Amino acid sequence: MTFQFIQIFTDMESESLILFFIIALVLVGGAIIFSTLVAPNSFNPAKSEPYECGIPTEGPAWIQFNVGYYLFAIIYLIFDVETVFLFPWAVVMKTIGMRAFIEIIIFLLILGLGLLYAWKKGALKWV
Amino acid sequence: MNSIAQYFTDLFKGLSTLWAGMRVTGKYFFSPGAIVTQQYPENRKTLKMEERFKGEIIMPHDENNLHACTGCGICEINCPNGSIEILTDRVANAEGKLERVIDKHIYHLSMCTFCGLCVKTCPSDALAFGQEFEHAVFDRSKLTKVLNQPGSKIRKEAK
Amino acid sequence: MLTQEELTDIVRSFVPESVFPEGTQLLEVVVPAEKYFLLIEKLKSDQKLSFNYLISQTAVDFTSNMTVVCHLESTEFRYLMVVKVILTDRENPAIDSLTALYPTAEYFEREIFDLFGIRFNNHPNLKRLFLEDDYGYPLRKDFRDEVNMIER
Amino acid sequence: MSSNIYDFSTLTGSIHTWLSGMMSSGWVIFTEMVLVGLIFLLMYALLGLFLVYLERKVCAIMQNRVGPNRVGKWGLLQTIADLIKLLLKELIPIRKSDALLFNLAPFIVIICSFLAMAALPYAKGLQAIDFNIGVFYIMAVSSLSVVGILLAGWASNSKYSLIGAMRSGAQIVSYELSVGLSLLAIVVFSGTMQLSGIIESQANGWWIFKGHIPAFISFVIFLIASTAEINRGPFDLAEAESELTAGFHTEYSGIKFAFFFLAEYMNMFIVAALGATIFLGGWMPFHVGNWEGFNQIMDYIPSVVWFFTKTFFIILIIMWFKWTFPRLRIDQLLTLEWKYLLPISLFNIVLIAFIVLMGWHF
Amino acid sequence: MMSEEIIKDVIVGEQEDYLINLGPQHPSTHGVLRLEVCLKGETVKYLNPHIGYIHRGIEKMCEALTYQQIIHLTDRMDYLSAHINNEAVSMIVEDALQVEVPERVKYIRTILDELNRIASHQLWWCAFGMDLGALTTFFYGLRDREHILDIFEESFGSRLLHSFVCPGGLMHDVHPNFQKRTKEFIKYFRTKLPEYDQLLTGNIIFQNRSKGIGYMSRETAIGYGVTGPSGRGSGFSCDVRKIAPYGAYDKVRFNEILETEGDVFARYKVRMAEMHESLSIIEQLIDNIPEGDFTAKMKPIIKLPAGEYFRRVETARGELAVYVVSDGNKTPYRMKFRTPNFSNLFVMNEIASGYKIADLIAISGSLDLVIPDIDR
Repeated sequence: MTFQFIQIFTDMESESLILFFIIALVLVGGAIIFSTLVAPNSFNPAKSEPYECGIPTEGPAWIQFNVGYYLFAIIYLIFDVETVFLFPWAVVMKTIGMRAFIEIIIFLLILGLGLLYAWKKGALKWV
Repeated sequence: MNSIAQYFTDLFKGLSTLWAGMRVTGKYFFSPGAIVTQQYPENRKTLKMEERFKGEIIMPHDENNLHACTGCGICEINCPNGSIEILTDRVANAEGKLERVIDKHIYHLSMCTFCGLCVKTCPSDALAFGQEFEHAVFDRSKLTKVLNQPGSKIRKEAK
Repeated sequence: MLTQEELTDIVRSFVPESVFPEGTQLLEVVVPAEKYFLLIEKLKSDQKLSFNYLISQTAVDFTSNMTVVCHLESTEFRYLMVVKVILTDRENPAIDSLTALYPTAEYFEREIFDLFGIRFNNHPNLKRLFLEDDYGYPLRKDFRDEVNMIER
Repeated sequence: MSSNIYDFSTLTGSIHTWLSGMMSSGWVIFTEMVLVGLIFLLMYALLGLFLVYLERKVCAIMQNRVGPNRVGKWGLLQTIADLIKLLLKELIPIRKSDALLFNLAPFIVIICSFLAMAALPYAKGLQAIDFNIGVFYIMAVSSLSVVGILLAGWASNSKYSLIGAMRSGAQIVSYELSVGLSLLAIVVFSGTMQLSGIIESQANGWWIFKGHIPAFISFVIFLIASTAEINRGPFDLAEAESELTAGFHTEYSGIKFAFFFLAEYMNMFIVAALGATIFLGGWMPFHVGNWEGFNQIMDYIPSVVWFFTKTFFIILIIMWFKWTFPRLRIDQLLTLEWKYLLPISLFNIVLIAFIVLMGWHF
Repeated sequence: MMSEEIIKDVIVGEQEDYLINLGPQHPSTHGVLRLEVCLKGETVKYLNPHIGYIHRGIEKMCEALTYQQIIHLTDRMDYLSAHINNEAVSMIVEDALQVEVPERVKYIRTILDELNRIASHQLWWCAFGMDLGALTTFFYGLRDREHILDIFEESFGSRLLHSFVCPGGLMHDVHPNFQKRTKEFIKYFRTKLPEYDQLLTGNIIFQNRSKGIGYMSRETAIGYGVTGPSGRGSGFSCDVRKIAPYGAYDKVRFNEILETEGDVFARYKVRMAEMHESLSIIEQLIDNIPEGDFTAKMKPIIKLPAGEYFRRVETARGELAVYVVSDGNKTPYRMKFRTPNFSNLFVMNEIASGYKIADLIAISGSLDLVIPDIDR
């Protein structure tokens, strides 16, 4: 059963994404071009300074930033890949039944142990 | 085991406190009668300022265009910001004696902080607070006002 | 509770040169500049007094001299005391800093430096607090600002 | 399916045949593309403007205020006036900013939300693209918008922006897991990732009712996690007004800022629509088991009304969150995800798999 | 939920400092205060307050004004406790001239002090909620504050800066409706205070944001001279109303609120409890206002006898001490205001370093700073 808005796209759906890509480009690009045409434009060196509460900035903004985010990114990477594996399983869970259930329990157990390990190791703590 | 129980009690306690907050905002969402906003320019007709409201300083004049200011200058001395200037004249009165009358009682609204010292110290109660509060103007010089009306005279009290 | 007399006696035992002016609202003691830090240190550390709270520290320009005034309180016994130091050198007044005893003194002293120009020895960060570096010392009586001051 | 009175596919089908009769097939494709493009453009803009207006009104009433009421009746034109103002504002170039990335960022956030919109089923027969991996697709494209935010923060060469961007990176990346797992719960129930299939499977009751408590838990987790993923309060750390002034879009001005603003609201619409589709049956009317009469009456309400009612219900809940709660701190935000939402949703999946295995759901 | 120990790692390493300015144009600094913050990641390494953006030289201006005129300047220091500031200067003049003000004046002044304190704490509450991102608190706080301001407007004609107290008494008598409206307000506000607790105090996110954050020990509080609710949150008993009662505070029963945790939440709790306490003080006084004059007999030109005078009052933010040196003229020779916020601000570096940048906002909010009071 299909509910395609455009009948022609029934068998080439991913190509029609280009259309939406183009619409978005046109929307943003058009608005920005329109805005540059109609909006006032005046130069003032103070205006183009990066905002820092009215004080000239000290030092560069682009420095090596201490990221507590880094560890999370790695853990995320692991878990996200695992989640991707879960999706195909989820679709066929109903049809396969018991075997899929046992397999996923083992899978999630390992995943959970991994999370527990990371938790106990203090990787989930913000540094 | 204990820590797991703790984990879940924390979770549910936390959720219940969140729900308590949402109940407050939710209650107001469904009671639009609680809205307190006043529609300012529309309610100008009904907007009544308090009787003592310090909007600006005025010099009350009666129906004969008479005021009570003797031009003594006490308000000028007492003003902490120098927002009052009095220009006086000497005019001969009926008996031929020179008498001091005010020429202009100049009031700089832009400098006034509404401390009320001029009104309080005025010996002849010539000054008062007015309720007008819409003072926005485009030109700062318009905030300098002359309080005595043109052609006004001092009220002679029956002594 | 110690009486006024007992307090003066204790202070005198710390710094014999201290002077107690008559007829003041609070107990007042005037000490020489070189004994100032010593006295306050003792006032703070003495078990019977423990003046551990510096309410305010300021200065007054008496044209002939500069006086630094400290209001101290003991949070335990609720004694109040005023310690004064008279600095006769108006050109280059200097005095010890209390920052080591009271952290809050760091900023009171910066304010005094800013507005009176009194220097504090051993101050960790003696910079102007409110005003620009080339501004005068506005709370001195001889300060003149032709542009912004209106004489009345 | 008892009734087809509001099936949009008959309408689109007749347009297609009408156009085919008039011109060659190449021109038909072109005309249809232009039509669809215009409709989506219009819908995007109108929805965005309306959502901004709605947010203002909702928060105003919650705060005992009137909200916008000057421009137009009840302030309805307020957001349009704002749009015009933003269009006429100067676009300020920031010194030393990375000009290419700086200008690219608004494109990315808008494109992401547009691509996600393409796959949403708005009503019966009203869906531009019906992927067979629809859930997965929407998750994928909507999480791409973090790239736009990171670029915006990095390219601005402003310290506030950089911190905001870094925060949003950690945040969106983390909460994506929970969103995925909570959606997975319903995929397990319905056995398909195609959005139309999921809606079809709710013809006799929505999953939030059919799926017992685990489905409800999934729904709650979905609400929390998707609120976090679209950077809205109480998870608006990326723009944390009181800490980072405006976070990643501090340096953007005029229409470029407007696009970030618009994308934020459209992302809210997208997650709300996704939540409505997955948990609340999308455009499917409210049906109760085999009460034929009741179901018939419900069918008379157009499917598009059902869809938007449910979507705006979820949007209201998300707004309610924002206008009630204080903001979380970054470490608390990640603690919430990794120590509460993720373990619970992992456990929830097992529970749901067990229920499905036993056939306990309706 | 989410309870986690504070990570207090101030690592002074070789890395480049990430200097960031909060203020003077920043949504959370409540005025033109500039905090120069050094960050390591999201953690504050140290911070450096810069002030003076609205320094008006009030102390210098006082040297040219008479004592009646000074009153209106004190309004503009801590504008949220304007009335209490006025009272400090009035009392120092009354002390010096040894004028006994009528009982009625004392009662009314005390009631107004407490109303002003409630209004100030309400504004603090809503601004504090907003600092933490709960935007709705702002409007609820302001909605209830409006009731107090209406009472003020009816009696004094102005809402915020009401130079109502003058040396010797009051400018004029309070409005006849004053008692009635104040009692109405107490009744109204008693119903609204539980809402504050539901919305913010009990909220788990709020508690996690504030508990254990910005710890200030009692010694730190005394050393830095942190007074008022901020100091009392650390167990520093510094309520001038108790230590040296003025006005009618010796006639009412009230508790000095002390908390010992010393964190943001303790300071929050002190202020919330003080609102309750202020309501009860007003309740004890409002029905017992004695009849009488609203001012003592004062000469039109006030000249303080030569000497030095010192007076402390408890404003909504802490201890305001006024120190006057008079040379016998009608203007003071030197006037010093020891303002509470001045000392409260500079403890920031001590208590905020080591916490996150989001905590810094919470800490500065919990100190309840009013910047004009610092700059003077």
